[in-house]
Amino acid sequence: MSISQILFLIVGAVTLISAVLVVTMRNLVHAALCLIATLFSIAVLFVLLDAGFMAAVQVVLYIGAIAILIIFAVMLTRRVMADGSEQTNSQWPLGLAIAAAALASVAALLNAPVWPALPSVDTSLSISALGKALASPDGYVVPFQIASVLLTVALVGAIAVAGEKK
Amino acid sequence: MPIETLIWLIPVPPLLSFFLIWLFANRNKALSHTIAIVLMAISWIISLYVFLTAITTEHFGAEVFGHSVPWLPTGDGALNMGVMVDPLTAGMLFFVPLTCLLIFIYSVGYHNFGGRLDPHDVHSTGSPAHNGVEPMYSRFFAFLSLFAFGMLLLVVADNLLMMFVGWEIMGLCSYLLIGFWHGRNYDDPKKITPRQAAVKAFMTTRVGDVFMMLGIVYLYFHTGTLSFREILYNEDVLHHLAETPSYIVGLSVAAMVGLLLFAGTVGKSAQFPLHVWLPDAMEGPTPVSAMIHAATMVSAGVYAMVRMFPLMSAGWHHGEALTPPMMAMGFIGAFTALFASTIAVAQRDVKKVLAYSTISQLGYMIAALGIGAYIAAAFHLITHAFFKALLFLGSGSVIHGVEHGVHHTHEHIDPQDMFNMGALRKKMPITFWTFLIGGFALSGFPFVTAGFWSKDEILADAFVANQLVFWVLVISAFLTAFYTMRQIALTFLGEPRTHSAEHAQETAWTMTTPLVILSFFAIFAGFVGVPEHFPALGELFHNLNVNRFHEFIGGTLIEHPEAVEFNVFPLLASIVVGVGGLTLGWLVYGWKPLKAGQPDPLAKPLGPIYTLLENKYYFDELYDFIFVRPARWISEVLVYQVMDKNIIDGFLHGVARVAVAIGIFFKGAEKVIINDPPDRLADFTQWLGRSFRVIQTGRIQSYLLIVMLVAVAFGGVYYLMLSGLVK
Amino acid sequence: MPDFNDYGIGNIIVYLWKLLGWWIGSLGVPEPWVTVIVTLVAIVSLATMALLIPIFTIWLERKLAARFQDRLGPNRAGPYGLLQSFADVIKLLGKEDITPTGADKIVYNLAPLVGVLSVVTLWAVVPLASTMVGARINVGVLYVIGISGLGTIAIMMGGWSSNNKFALLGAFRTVAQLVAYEVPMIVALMVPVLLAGSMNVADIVERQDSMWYLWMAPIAAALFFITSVAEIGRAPFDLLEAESEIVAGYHIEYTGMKFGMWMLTEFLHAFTIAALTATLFLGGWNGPFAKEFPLLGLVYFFIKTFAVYFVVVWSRSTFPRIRIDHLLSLNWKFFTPLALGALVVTSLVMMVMNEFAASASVMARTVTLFAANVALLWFVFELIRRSARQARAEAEGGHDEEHASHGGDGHHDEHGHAPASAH
Amino acid sequence: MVPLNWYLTLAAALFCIGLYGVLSRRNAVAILMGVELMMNAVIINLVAFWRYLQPTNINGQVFAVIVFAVAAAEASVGLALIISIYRRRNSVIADEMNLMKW
Amino acid sequence: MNFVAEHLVSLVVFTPLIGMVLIGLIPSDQKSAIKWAAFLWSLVPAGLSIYLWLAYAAGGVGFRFVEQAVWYAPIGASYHVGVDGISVPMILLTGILTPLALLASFSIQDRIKPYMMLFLMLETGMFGVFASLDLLLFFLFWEIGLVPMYFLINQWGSANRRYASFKFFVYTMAGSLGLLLSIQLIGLSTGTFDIVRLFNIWPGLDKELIAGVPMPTIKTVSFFAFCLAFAIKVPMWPFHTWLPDAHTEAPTAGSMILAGVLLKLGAYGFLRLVLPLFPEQAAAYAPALAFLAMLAIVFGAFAAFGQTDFKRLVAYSSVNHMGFVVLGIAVVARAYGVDAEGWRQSAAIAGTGAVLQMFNHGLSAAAMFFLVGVVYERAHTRDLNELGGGIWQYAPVYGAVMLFCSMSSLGLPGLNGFVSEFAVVRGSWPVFTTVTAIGMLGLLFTGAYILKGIQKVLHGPRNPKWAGHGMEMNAREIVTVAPLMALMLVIGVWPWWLADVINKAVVSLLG
Repeated sequence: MSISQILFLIVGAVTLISAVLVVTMRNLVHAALCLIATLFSIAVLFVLLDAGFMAAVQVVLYIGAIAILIIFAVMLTRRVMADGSEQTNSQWPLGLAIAAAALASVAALLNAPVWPALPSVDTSLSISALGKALASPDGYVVPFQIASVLLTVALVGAIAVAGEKK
Repeated sequence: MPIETLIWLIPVPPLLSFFLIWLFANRNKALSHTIAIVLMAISWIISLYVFLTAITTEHFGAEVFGHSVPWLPTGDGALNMGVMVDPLTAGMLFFVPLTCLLIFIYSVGYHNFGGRLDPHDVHSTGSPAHNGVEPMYSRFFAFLSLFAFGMLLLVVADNLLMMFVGWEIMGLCSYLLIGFWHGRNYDDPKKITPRQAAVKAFMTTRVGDVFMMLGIVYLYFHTGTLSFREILYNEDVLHHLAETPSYIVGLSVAAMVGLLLFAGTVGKSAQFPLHVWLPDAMEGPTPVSAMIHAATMVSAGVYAMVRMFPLMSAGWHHGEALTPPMMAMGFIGAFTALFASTIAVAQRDVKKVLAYSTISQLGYMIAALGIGAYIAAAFHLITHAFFKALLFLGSGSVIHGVEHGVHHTHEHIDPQDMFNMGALRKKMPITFWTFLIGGFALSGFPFVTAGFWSKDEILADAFVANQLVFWVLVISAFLTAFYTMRQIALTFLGEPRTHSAEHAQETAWTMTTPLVILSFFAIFAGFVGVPEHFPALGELFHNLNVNRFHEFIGGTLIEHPEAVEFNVFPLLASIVVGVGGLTLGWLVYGWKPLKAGQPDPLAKPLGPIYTLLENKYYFDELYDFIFVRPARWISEVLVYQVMDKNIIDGFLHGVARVAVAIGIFFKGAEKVIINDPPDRLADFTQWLGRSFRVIQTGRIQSYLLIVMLVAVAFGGVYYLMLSGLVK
Repeated sequence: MPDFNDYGIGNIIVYLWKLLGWWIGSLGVPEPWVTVIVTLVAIVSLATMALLIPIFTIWLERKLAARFQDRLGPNRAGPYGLLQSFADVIKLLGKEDITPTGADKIVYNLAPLVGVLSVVTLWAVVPLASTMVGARINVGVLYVIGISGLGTIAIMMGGWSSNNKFALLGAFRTVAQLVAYEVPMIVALMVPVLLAGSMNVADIVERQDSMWYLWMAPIAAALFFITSVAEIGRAPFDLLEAESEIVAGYHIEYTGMKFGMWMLTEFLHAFTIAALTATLFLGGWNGPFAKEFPLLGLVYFFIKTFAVYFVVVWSRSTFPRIRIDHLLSLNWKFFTPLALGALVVTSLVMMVMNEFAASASVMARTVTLFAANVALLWFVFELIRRSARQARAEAEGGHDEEHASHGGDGHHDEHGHAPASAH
Repeated sequence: MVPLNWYLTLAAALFCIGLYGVLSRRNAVAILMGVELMMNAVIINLVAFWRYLQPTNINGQVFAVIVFAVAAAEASVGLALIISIYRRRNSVIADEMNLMKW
Repeated sequence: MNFVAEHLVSLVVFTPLIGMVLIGLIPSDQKSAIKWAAFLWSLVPAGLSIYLWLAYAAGGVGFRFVEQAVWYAPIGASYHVGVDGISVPMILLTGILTPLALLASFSIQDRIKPYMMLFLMLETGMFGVFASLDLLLFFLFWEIGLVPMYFLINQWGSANRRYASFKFFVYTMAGSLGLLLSIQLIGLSTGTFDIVRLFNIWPGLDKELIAGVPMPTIKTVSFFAFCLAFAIKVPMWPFHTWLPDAHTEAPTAGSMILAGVLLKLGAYGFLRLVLPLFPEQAAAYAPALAFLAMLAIVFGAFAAFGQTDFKRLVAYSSVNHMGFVVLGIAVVARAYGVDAEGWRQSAAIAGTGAVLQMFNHGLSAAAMFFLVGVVYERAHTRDLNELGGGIWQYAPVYGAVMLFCSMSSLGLPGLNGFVSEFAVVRGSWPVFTTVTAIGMLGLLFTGAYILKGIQKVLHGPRNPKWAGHGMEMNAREIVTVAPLMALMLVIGVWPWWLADVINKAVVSLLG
């Protein structure tokens, strides 16, 4: 069992545990904090996968923006959800069952085939490659542009939806 | 700089000045005329240089200056545009730019440059200035420059198409310039206004132009080129053209092309029957009249004929029967000469007289060509350009002087009517003397004037070639001399018949200088063409090596036409008619001058003929009846109302109505047959929906739950299949 | 055993580190663990250094602030009151450590730790000298941004968990302000990245050996500095702890060493952004002979850092606090577009020069870029002046002359929008 | 070295946890958190596949980046919706938002 | 960049569509924003088309910049676009005219947003027709170009617009029905819609298609279907009556595009489809075509001369000018395969002249309609007698511009119109001598109606009626018309650059 495997197991454990906490905790702020923990550990996973950029983006985007937004939302809507109140709806056992079933089936599917081993290649240049791929007309500039447009639209939409109607 | 480039450069400056004035200088009068005159002078100098180079070149004509570039792709080949200078062109280059330049300078004075802008004129642009400077001064010079460009382009062109381009551009400019005072209206509704005159001129010439275009096209089809050198200086081509029969039986291609081209000239040079536009063109400012009727446009028509002479005379040799085009030219020309000079006798308007005299002089040239007097025609073309320009500018100066008087005395008289003048000799001496010279040149005063030599040469050739033409020309020469003297006498001699005439005054130096220069040429331009066999003088000038015109221009043709041997009869004839006409005129008008309000002494003796002449044989009315009205009727009533509106559209509307009727029927039918069953179906569907809608809880999570149930179920099934448990 | 001559006096620290590694290795520890241990040592030493700096900077800041306010400042404890900070630390340690009832214990206690963490970890990518770099991450810049996001979370945790409305208000303001100011900061950071062609902080520093990016991208430098001052919530952007409005903002409930930690965080953060500015725009450790003697580079680095830090303190003790709406409109209406503009202009100029003047010298590039920046700035100020005029024209009448006059001069940031946002 | 299916399994687990959250939480914000978890699971898969199957070809990361963008958009809009719903109905309970039922 | 280079034609065709979508995102009350956005965006396809022109003229003949992709395999339809020497000038024309038309419609206030969107859609339609090398695609774009024009006339037109738009729409639809049918027929019998391939397959095709009907009959029938569609669009006499109404009622910019480009679609259809696909039939019926063309020339000129409505006059001038185009096409058709002495060259010249005439008429007609619009906006009347002349005094610039454009439309040598007319006449003279000779009458009356227009609008004493109407053109309008004038002059003085490309294509068309 190599260091990398140990690292993976640790990080993976953190991820899963915090994730479970996210969906179970009664106190939403705690849940949000656990979410942050999950996200952070996922970033670490990315590092393990030599995807430093992904890790950074994960931290910047999810922790720096999304998580904060969520916490913010939680705080804004805090009054209605008294911490002690019931957090799961009537159909939660069904949901649990389904989730479990899904997990089971997927896991079963995953174990079936033989997966390729980790190819040992130099991925240090992946960032510049990524940049080129995103910016060149022969690459993914169009999807990239569309994504940016999507973001803009989302921004405008969010303001339009949540903005005070005067 | 190689001579070819220079030739390209000759037409450019006027074009440049047109654009400069149009785009930039249109608010600044001084700048406008400076640009125009300077650039015109430049192209004059260039062409002078080219001319000198040409006459100092040995065997010029056999080889010429020329250069061309591909212009329009034609299938596998290409149509070239280019410039060329051969002896004929050189001759044109000698006088055209010079005359243009002089006219430019003249215009400065004519439009009272320097005079203040009459406040009354500021807003009434489009009609002549009441007093003071012309409000549309810059526009005038722009048009004038474009006009000069057109003429020079036509002169240096080395092919018919480019010549046609210049030709049409001049047509446009004459339209613009004749209609220059487009806002002008006359109290007398019958009197033609400038704008109508402009349209008339353009359309009449265009009639000729479309024929000419056909001629070009036809020629191009048969020769595969339009270059003058390749067609006219090429025995084989000419021979081929002369031999090939055309669409019309009995005419060779050469003949048909020649006739078509000649039609163009008939329009442009105002030959009968398309002469009607030229007198009305006098509505334009006088410099324009000089420009159109002396230097440029009308002579362009003759120039084209001179240029195309080898084609016209393809298959003709001296002494043989004339080719159809030549015959047409000979007779139409001669007839026009006579016919126009008769009208000129009875005109009151100083410019109209000159206009008709122009027509008749052009008739001279055409007739000369018709009888094969190639060189004589070219010669007369040049001399005529000089003295006719002189005369027009002189008349302009006269009118200007009288107008000044009119402004001074506030009389309501027509300043162009000769019967309102008289005794201007004392008021405007320079104008008088120059006009006198011009007049004598026009009437061919023996030995001293240029007109005499050219006209004499034509008569001499005509005498040999065709007696009928000869006699017609002689008579018209006599009439010419007569009405010239009449004009001079009425204008300058006797005593003033109006106060305006009394208060007339000499015009500015800008106007008189050109007169002086032109009158110089009106005298001396003749001596270059003195026949060598002419007694005494011929020898003299030959030793002086002056009269080389004959051989020089002759170089344009493949085989030089040798001059006719000297014959005393036509000489005497021309002397007699020239002097006699002048004397008769003086006897009638100069001996005892007319009093104010006294009618034309000719009126009584001639009687109805006089009115006939005065009304120009009623040609305008005739054409109006034959062509203009029917055209209007056809276009307004027949084609538009009847054909388009009633017949075609009527048919369409009929179709539309039928379609609508059918539609209405089906509408009814469909309602019963097709509509109802679907309605039942719709009700059923509605019921179905109503009974199933309860599963729509509206809770996102329950929906998602169902989705996932299905998904997982599928996942399970898929797994089972994968692991082979289910077949 | 590493040879001292390979390193020389200029590189002695690295030598010592290698020596340690060799020594542990000689104890028979297996290779991978040696690296782990050595790395840990390095981390600990670096963090310790980082944590010790505030002890000095606090004193320095109090001294400077005092001078600005024409006071003497701390002068009792030790020479020039140098020991003042230690005294404070001891006092803080002596205080009772309260956790308010109704507070969320875990979060409440976790928050200061996260805060400190968020700042200390920044030092991992700051290159102290050519040979002394915590971690050469090839996305260092992004790392910096991400970590600063962590700081935000810490403040929010603290503010929320204290169960105190002032604290919560502070937390809200934090979100509003910090999240907003991250936007122009990131964009401004992209400019040096663009110029250096790398996100690795160490590379960025090395690319500046011939020319500081301050000259190539003045606008970006200014923006980064200002926005990061806003990020650390210093005056004039200290709205998260505005004493006069929300008594002490997010750390109102904290006492004792927990408060100390917050304080530490704040001061260290201030110093850190000074360090980052120095690194990204002032050429970091670059300087004469810095390559040959990395120790010298360390000196240069600290000199530059303190210079920037001085500016921070200066602005803190001279500028008035700005209103929250001004703060936001300033960010969204001025900084963000300006940052974008700077980015676009820079990239355009770079592109054009690479296209047509690939061989242009660094000097030429610098001049061009500087000129472009100036032009952009002039353009933007023109626009602002226009809008301000209009706003004033609308504000005329009813409003006193003062606002209008403020509306007039567009180039004074917060005033540029005063009429627009205030009225 | 870590075999690929560890990552995949982890991702799957994460996904299912998120799914559970989405299915069973009452609070809309919490549901949103679940969604975020699921998204992350997807991203993990993408990156893992990229690293294991085609490390030289950058497409995997490109996809991941675009998924990031989508996630950001989704979160912002979702939260905005929640806030506005809260403003109007003073509640963020998913079950109570059933206006769209028959 | 190679992305652009590879998909140049598609980009040209579809950029206006993108622009339309973008315009759709702007709120309707942002009038000036919409106008500017539309105008600036339309510069993109313009630039692209100019780039395409330069790239094509740089060398090579035949179809280039070809892009092919399977569109709907089962019926053998493919997305196949490309340009040759005939279509590329048309694309250039469209690309240049549209921005100017948009600029000309800045004065429109009412529902500017749908207006601009329709206009951009129209542009895509026109580009598409010129670029498509697949019959179905061709038909698709053909119809796409039709619909927006209908709405433009119907919604933004003047008094009698409903009638005019309906007439236009139904008339053209009637034509295109037959077109569609015979396209189906061809596709059915050959199994492909690919024009380039059909050039080789269809003319020689001879198989039992419909029981008992011989192939020549089928070909002739579909030939007539094609001809009808295109003849209506050109329009050829006697199918021309929709044109004066449509032009007269359409908004200024609408008429500009309608006369400038849409009419060319018909003539282009003749050149692109009819001649190569039905050489024998075309050769057989060419004299009739020429005769109709002659009628169009003469009657068009007469009718124009007979108008009192300025815009209608210009509209009929289109009939007159397009007559020359058809005449040229007829010559090409007649001389197809015939190698009588000099005919082939005549055909080449005539064809070149025809395409050149299409381009030139695009310029001059657009300019004339624009100028009519300028007067109409200010005087609110188009009736020549009401106008009563005397406008030159108020608007010298307008006068100069109008003179210039009129002369170009009159075919003054030195301006563009003459070159093409001369080429057509030159080509048709030896082939259809009598027809050409009679057609000259039309040429004569061209001068008549042009001068009538000038005299009734510009000339005459200062007209107090228009005092204070601000008759003079403003800067925007000058900018609008200036490029057209420049092109007129350039082509008139130096047609080679344009004609050479066309000529090559026509020669290759003659085979």
